[in-house]
Amino acid sequence: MIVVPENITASPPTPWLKTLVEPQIHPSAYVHAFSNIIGDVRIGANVMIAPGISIRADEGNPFGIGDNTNIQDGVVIHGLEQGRVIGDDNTEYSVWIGANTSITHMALIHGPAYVGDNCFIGFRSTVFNAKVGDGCIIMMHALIQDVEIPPGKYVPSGAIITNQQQADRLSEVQPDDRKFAAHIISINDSLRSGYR
Amino acid sequence: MLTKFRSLSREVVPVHFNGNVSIDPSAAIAPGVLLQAEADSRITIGAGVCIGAGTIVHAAGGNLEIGAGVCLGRGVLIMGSGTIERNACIGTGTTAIDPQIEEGAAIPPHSLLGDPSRGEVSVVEETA
Amino acid sequence: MLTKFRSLSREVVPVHFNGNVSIDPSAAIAPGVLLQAEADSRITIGAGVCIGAGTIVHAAGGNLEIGAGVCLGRGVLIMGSGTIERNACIGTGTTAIDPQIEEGAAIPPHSLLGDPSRGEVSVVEETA
Repeated sequence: MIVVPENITASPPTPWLKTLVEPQIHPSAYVHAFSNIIGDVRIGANVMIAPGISIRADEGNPFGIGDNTNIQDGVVIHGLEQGRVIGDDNTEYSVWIGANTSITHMALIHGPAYVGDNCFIGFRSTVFNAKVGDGCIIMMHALIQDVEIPPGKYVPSGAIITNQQQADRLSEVQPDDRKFAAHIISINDSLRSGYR
Repeated sequence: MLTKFRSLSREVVPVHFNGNVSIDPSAAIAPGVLLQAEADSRITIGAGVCIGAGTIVHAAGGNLEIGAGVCLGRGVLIMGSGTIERNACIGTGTTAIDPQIEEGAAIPPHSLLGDPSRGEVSVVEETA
Repeated sequence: MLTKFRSLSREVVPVHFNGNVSIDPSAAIAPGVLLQAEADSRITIGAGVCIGAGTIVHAAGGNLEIGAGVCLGRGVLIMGSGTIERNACIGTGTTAIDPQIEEGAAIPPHSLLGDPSRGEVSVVEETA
């Protein structure tokens, strides 16, 4: 018998969700005991879910989180009941997060939302009703809403990107931008090994 | 009668911490606070410090010192290494990376300090 | 082992209050704080409020409302009736009489607000 920790639960029955779907978490993924994962959440290999996180697929669902992605302390992932994105497996998701991506401290990913592979979502930034292409770096306190960010774009801190023209004008990621992102990610990697 | 003051001892609140973290016994720490120090780092919380609900203090690359009487508002994020000198008041929802905050400073809510990004930085206004 | 995080259960520092005072359970209140409401008055402390050591809140002649997410620094004095709207940050050593403080305001340390004296009003500067 597999003992399921009490912080990983099926979503409660609601008018729009009659069946109880439990999270599917790859055995190599790490989920901290102070984080809550509710409902149809599909978590890939080597994913790190730090403490103080709420991933709640009780309205919009399902959520997909790709291999080697890390989700840092204080992140919230939730979705509206309406609206879906197409994940890389050609299936509909409320929230899709690709592989090798970092969702950093206190970020909010609110479905419908798509975040590609190798992305960096900075401290306290929000992605809502939007698509962020592969390899994008979103810095701190930014808002990405109602737009599609092309792959490889850089969003400076404090930016509010809420129309497509702004999204299309963004600059490309530079090597120095990657350095900061890599620094934050490496901190988290050392944490990951520390937890194990 | 000398006093009508009552003392209400409220519930026991757990503090979640990881690594080398020292907390003065007189510090008041709200529910849901996370204090986390990497292997190379230390967090020191001084006397009478007040830390609001949901705040995250994450020391990396050096020590983080929170001086006596500092007030960290609700949902603050302190990341990296540095010092917040005594009696500083850090408004709700602020992010400070590698903080160097002076004694008694009052930092407005939702500030972003020590931001490493290039390009124009505009302050995110909160809508009520 | 799944986690190295430790949870340290700490007694919440007792809060000293007198009169009609309501405190949200998520508020963090440092040691030595006094909350006092006269018979005609009430104090309301909202969610996630942070109150620094030695601060005094004294409601008289009406209600004093401290909104959600407000941060009162160390040694602040709030006196009379009024409202401190949510997320405001009140610097250390400030005195506010009958406060009307806007949402998200950051009040510098050692300010004097609502001063009823005639003559020149000067901000009290602290010598370091």
